Amino acid sequence: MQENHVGQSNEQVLSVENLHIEFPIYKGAVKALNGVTLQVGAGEIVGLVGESGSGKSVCAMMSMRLIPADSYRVTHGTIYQSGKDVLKLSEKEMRAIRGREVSMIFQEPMTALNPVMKVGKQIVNVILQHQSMSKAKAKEKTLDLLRDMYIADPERVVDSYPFELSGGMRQRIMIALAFSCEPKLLIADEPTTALDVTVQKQVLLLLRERARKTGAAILLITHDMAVVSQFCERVYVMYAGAVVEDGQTRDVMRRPRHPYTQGLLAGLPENVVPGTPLKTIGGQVPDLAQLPTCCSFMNRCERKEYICRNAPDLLPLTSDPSHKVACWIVQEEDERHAR
Amino acid sequence: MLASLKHRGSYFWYQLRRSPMTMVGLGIIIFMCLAALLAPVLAPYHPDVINLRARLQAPSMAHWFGTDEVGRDIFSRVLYGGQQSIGVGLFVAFVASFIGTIIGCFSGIFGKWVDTTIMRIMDVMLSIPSLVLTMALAAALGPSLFNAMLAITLVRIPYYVRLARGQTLGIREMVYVKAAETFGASRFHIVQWHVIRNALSPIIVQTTLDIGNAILMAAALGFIGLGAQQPTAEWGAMVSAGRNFLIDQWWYSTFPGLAILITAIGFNLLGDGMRDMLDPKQKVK
Amino acid sequence: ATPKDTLVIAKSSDPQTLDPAVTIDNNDWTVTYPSYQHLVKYKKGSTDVEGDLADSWTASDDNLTWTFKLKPGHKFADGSDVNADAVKYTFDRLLRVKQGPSEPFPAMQTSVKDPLTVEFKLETPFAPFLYILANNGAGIINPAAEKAEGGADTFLAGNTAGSGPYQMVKWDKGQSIQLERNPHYAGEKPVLDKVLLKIIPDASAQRLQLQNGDLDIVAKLPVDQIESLKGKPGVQFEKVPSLLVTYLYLNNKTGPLANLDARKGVVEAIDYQGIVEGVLNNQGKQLKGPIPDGMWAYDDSNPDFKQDLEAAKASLAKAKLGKQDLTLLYSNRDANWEPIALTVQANLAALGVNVKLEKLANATMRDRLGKGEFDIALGNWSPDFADPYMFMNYWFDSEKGGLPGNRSFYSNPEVDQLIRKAAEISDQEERTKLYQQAQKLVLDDFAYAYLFQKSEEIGLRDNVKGYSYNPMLDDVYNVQDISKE
Amino acid sequence: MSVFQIISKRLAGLVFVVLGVSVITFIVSHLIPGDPARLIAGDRASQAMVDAIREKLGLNLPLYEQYWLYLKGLLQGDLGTSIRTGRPVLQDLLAFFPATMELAVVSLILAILIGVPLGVLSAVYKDKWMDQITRSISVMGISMPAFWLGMGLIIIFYGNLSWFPAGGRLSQGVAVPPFVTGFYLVDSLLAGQMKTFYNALWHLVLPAVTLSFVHLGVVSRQIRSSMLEQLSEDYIRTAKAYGLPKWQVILRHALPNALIPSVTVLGLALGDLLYGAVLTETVFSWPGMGLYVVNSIQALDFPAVMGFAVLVSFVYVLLNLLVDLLYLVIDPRIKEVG
Amino acid sequence: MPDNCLVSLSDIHVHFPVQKNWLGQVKSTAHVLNGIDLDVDAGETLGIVGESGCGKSTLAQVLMGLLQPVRGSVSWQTAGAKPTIQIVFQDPQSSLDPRLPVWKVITEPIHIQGGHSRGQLRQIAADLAVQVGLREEYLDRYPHEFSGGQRQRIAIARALAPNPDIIVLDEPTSALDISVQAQILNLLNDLQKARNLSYILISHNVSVIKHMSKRIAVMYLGQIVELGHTSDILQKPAHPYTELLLDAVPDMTGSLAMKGPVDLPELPGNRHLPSGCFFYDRCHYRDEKGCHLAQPLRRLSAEQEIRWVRCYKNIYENSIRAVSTEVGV
Ligand SMILES: Nc1ncnc2c1ncn2[C@@H]1O[C@H](COP(=O)(O)OP(=O)(O)OP(=O)(O)O)[C@@H](O)[C@H]1O
Ligand SMILES: Nc1ncnc2c1ncn2[C@@H]1O[C@H](COP(=O)(O)OP(=O)(O)OP(=O)(O)O)[C@@H](O)[C@H]1O
Ligand SMILES: [Mg+2]
Ligand SMILES: [Mg+2]
Repeated sequence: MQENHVGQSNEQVLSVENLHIEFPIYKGAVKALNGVTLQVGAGEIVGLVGESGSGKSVCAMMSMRLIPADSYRVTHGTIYQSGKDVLKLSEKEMRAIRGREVSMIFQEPMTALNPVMKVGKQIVNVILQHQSMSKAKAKEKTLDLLRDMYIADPERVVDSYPFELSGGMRQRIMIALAFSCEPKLLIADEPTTALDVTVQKQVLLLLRERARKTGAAILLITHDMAVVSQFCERVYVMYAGAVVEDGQTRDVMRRPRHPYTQGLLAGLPENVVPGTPLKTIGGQVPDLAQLPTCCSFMNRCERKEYICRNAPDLLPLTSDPSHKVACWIVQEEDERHAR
Repeated sequence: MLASLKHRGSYFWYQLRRSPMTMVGLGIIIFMCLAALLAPVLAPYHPDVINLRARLQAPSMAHWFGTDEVGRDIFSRVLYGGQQSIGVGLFVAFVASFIGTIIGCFSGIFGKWVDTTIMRIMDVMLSIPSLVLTMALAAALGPSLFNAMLAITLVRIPYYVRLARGQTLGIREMVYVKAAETFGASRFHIVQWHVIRNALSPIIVQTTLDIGNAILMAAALGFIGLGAQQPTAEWGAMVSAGRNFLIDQWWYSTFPGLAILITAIGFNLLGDGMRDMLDPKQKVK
Repeated sequence: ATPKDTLVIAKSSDPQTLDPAVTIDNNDWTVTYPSYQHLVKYKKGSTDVEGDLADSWTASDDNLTWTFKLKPGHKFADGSDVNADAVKYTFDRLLRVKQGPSEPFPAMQTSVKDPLTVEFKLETPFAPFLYILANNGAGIINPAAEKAEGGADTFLAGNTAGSGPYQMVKWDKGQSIQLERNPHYAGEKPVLDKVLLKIIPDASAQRLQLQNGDLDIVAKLPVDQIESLKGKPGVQFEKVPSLLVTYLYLNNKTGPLANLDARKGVVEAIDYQGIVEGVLNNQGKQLKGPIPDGMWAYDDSNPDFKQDLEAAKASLAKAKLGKQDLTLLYSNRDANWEPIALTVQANLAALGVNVKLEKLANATMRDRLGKGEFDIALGNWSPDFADPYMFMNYWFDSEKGGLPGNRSFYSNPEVDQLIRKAAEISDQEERTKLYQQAQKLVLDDFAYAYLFQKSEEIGLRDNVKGYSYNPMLDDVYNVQDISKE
Repeated sequence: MSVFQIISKRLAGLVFVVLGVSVITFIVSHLIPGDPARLIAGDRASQAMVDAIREKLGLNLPLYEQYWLYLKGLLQGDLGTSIRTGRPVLQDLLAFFPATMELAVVSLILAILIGVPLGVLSAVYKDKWMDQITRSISVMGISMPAFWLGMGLIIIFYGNLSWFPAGGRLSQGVAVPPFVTGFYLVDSLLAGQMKTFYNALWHLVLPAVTLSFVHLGVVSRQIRSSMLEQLSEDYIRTAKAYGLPKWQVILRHALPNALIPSVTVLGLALGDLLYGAVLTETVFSWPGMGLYVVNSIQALDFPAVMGFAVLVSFVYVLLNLLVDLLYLVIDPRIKEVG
Repeated sequence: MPDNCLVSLSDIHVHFPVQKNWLGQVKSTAHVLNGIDLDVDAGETLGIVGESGCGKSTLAQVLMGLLQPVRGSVSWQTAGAKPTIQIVFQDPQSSLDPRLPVWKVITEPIHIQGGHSRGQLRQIAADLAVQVGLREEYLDRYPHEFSGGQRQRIAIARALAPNPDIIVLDEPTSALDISVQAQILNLLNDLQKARNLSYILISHNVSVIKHMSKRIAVMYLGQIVELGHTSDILQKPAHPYTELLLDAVPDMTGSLAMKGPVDLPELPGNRHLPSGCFFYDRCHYRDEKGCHLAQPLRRLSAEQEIRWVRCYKNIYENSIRAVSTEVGV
């Protein structure tokens, strides 16, 4: 997949460093993120996978600081957007970044647009917010954006309300909106989960095309392994609020190293002979409100050992520094092999 | 099971503590109910004993809230009046919600002409000016607190029918009801097992809010003279009686009026708070 | 403050109808009485009558034929003459419409002798005939009303068509009624151009407006309001005698009080003095019997009623009431009724008799009264004409049982005979004797419990001059005599 | 649903509701013990006279016949003749209706103008002191006995301070504007009588404040809860994610959506205001229908009570129609839904 | 018709009125099912795939007897008692009444049939719980206290309660995580073996269908456009829609391929049915020879008696797909 590295430089558009976040609740707190570290370089397409509740959305929302300020606590860590410390910016500075430098697409195209405002107006509003141009110009630009989305009659579409459009169409509008101010990063939180596979394919193609054209990086959040393996260059696998594995997609999919990733892939029907039993991971996801200090996967892990009672860090493998794993056993094993 | 109940109890307290307004509401209700229930102990005078020679006395150590036009102690009457007023509120809200919920659930679950007929009747009842209907009913049945209560109850029923029917229609579309239908469940079973249980929280909230409402309505009826009969102490009737003395004997109307206001605030705050608590969207697992 | 040329008077509610042949409500008379003239009128502040439209009159010896001569020159508000035809029209219509106001009139024929002479032929002798001609219902109506749109019945319900000093010019429903001078009025020209009747249902609001000078006259303020208004600058009060009496109907016919001893016990148990002091704030005096002070045939020699709990206990014991509850009906018509009812209840409770209070809508209460479904009920009575007939014949004639007047359903042939005779003869002295004789009998039977006659205090701004109250005309103001400084 | 469909459906409902209302009020008002004929004739009237009046009013007919006669009149727009005043009920009601309506409408406007911002603030600052204060105000409003508040206001603002009049619609001596709508505020402006306009406004203040205070609570509570609902919707997150300023998000995105479900509540609130006016009118000597109806009930004036009920339910159904039509304007989604 | 056939649907049509005018006359209709013919055999798993809105759930409702078809019939093919059929819904959250304890949820179907005491019901619930891998102590808890996978186990236990012959699985795992999906699929397979159940598995996840079923039906706009053995169809789709669908399914190998310009697949509306082939508008192979005519479901070839297709063209011959044989791990 070397051909995909067009426009990539060393500049990091998003850099999350050892981020811990908790939501105070009744008797304690939900520790939603427990040391997430991830980077998205300029123009890169990165995937973030994990099971429901593993903290993917919180991570994405935090990157844009979209979670209501009084509902969470950052206990540790930093977030940088193109060099700016997101956690320290004022709300006004944050607003200048949102939509301008980083945009977001959500899962439900049905509800992500204001139901009683014409879609054209919604896009125009965003353009005028970030770019100084006349209203007529902004309208013109909106039509252009929709044309870029291969929408045949943009004049009709800008004058429609969201409910008059199909799901795929709405997701295209969201993509047009996301690219309206040529952001450096697009965070797409499960953009195709609600769509049919045929539509999903088109939407993903469109996303990739726009990103290539504008040089934007994409952070794609999904729990569909197949989508990640087709779409992303690099992938982060999350479990219980922490990244457990990170590497080139091909490496991770072909040769997952973390026991959790291994278990996950083994459970896919794609990967076994039809009709034979699927491999499963025993046990359950830990309760984020009562996280143990041990490795959070320890109670489900077949390879657990004494050392696992301490939480591991996400470290590059000696054999392949681009592949990082948060597992004592794997790290040790790899080091042994490398030596 | 017990542990789970205990857990829920403590969770309830946790939520209460987080919402000071609800705490205040609950506090008010407990205070007012206790005051009403303990009236025989707390009241310094018998509420009905008249003393024509001590009429319309201003508040003093002897009469904390002053006296009325036949020399009865207003403080004692406000205490005893709570039994009537709060009693009416509770009765109306509970009976109306009980009857209304049952009608509404069956209307919603049967649908078709049953529903149409019931809802049409409710439409009619709702579009008759409620105060007028209450007044006319109270006049027809004869003035007494009980009849006023019946009249207000009757007038409140359609609100619950509508609410319960709306809930039922929503629940009827839920997948678990679809599932029950595949098992061959009767409508009665569906109402009994699924609809009532799930429609209950909004109805309970509405009922709580309505207690305050009913107290106000009974007071309004008392104000026009259709509620409690003398010498029974009832807040609305007391405000009404004190109306002619408002300018110079401000205490006469003011204290029972305040009692109405505060009690209604209590139930409204509690109802609001319960609505927030029972709102599934706010639930933290 | 109110305009100089306008007298502003408070009223609690809109008039219902202005038709003299229909209205029986004093509240309506505020408008109609000054708008119409009558054959005779009350002397200022007195219950005696004098000629108004009538110059002179004679009655035949058998008291059956009455002839009236009219003063010339009186004109209706539209300029036409007031003549015998108009008088005949008025009384014919009154008897044809046959509503409340026609009730005291005996069957009679009216005929025009000449343009200024009318003759009434009565079928039975009726001693108070002259007095009922001063009633509101006997106001002389302009026959031109017949030609108004919708006919006289419709027109008169909402308009005036008389020859009185004022006429109604505007009625904003629920807000105010405006009277203006009748330009053709032949009597002495009234001082004030206009009279404005403001509808203010709330007594407190009335009082505040009087205090602030937004009203000139307010009547019927609750006693406690009066008490606190007194001494406020700019407000004065006129204390006036009244023939409005308040008493208790005791059901003589059915129920526990059909027993004479039980009635006696009730009468003896009541704290009369306490009621006058406590409820009325001394704005009234105790009654000594059915005929109030200020009405001829009043008997001052009767003793005052007094609470006597010992005697009451004995009487009740004799009556053997048992555990029966007594019901006491009252309505919201009079603010004093409730404290009175409470007092009676408390008085009887002290003797172990439980009284159940029922406060009813007025209409409902009347229904119950008519059917005799009560033990005790509160009542007010004010005479329509100044004759003891209004009290004695209405209250005690066994044929008037129920609503017509004998609300206690009292029946005593001896009394019937006395009072009927008194109604037929015209000699006042003779009649006084008969009535006082009857009065003794009914007092012994404890037919009613007589509480008090009220004295009114009318609130006036201190620049209002010439106001006088007529006990026969409650709610009616002598607007033609009033001036403002 | 097309405009035509909505209107035709509502009109069909209207007929049914008016019929139902007339039947119910007819039955109930005839259940009230007491004889209106006796009331007219007066206490001292003889039985013969009462019977005559009863016959004249048709009260001796069997009930169904009386109702049938009433219905026939109703179809011709005739609400019968008031027993108490002897005038056509419709004429009486129309004399009082505009005053009640003016009070109700002004109160509603006041309630909306204050209640909506309160509700919005309360939702935006949920659980902050701002929310506590606005919620306190709204709960106070909902819990306030209107008659009690009205009496208090009169004492303070008329009795003590003399800032506002004690009652009525106009001061004496102020010209009543020529009848166009029956709303003095509107009519005086149309006639260019500014003095009347200010006077009428001045008279409206206390009663309108009293009446709107109660509904202000209802409105702000409704707006608060639907705002909270909208603020948690995905499209709000979208708007925020694209850097739109906070108040633009709240006012241009959340508020219009929050108003949609509130329209029903607001429309019905006007109906409630009409009824609620009954008590307020008594306190403020407001020449509206309230007092008229209370008196009519006590005088067993069946035609007047029924006329009132029919008229108000008529208005109520029309309000529902208006709400439906309003939805067509403000909610683009309606046209699609079957 | 094979002997072990349990139920057969023939020519099922379902329409819903979606708009009525003020007289109550239907102005527009949703044609949801437009002629479904299908047999379900004992002990088999029949997979049904198709895009969103093509009528899969409606078909399930017809099978459950919740909907009466406007045309066509459902015939139960056993001699004796009518086979019992049960359903497991997609979303275990909303298909379980949140206010009922688990044991009541599980035994609701038998409670409705009646004749069991409370104690018996609890015993049955306990037995079923064990079978689906739930702990008995959990029986008094409420659904919201469970994870998604556990809830789906509860739903399956409930479906097993009346001892059914057929279970309709309407997207049983699409609301679940991958690791949980594997558990549920294994459970379903085990139960099928143990009880000789027939499954009708509705899903739009082709890999789940592939894993679970021997035979699949591909639905498009309320019709079955292709029917046959899973492996056959996946390897050699005979209908253009099937081909399109399979092309769009992402697999674990390779990158997202750009095939031609990005076009906008507008999903078909069911308000107005096309007069000819239902797939005409989206078909790459359409021509004017036969595509404007309604397409019957025909047997692909004489020798393959189980393979049916609703397309007169034979794209089957040259459509051999490279099915990934590569397995990860
Ligand atoms: N406001 C909040 N208060 C409390 N807990 C929260 C809040 N927001 C998120 N969480 C918790 O944080 C955890 C991570 O949630 P998140 O939405 O990031 O998961 P996700 O990986 O996006 O899952 P999904 O695939 O279902 O979208 C969950 O356990 C969730 O319950
Ligand atoms: N009661 C109904 N009234 C009108 N239309 C309906 C009704 N029920 C279903 N439909 C329509 O029928 C079509 C098929 O619905 P169905 O739920 O069977 O689709 P599905 O294939 O299960 O889709 P999904 O994959 O999204 O679950 C949809 O277009 C839906 O809008
Ligand atoms: Mg998420
Ligand atoms: Mg479905």
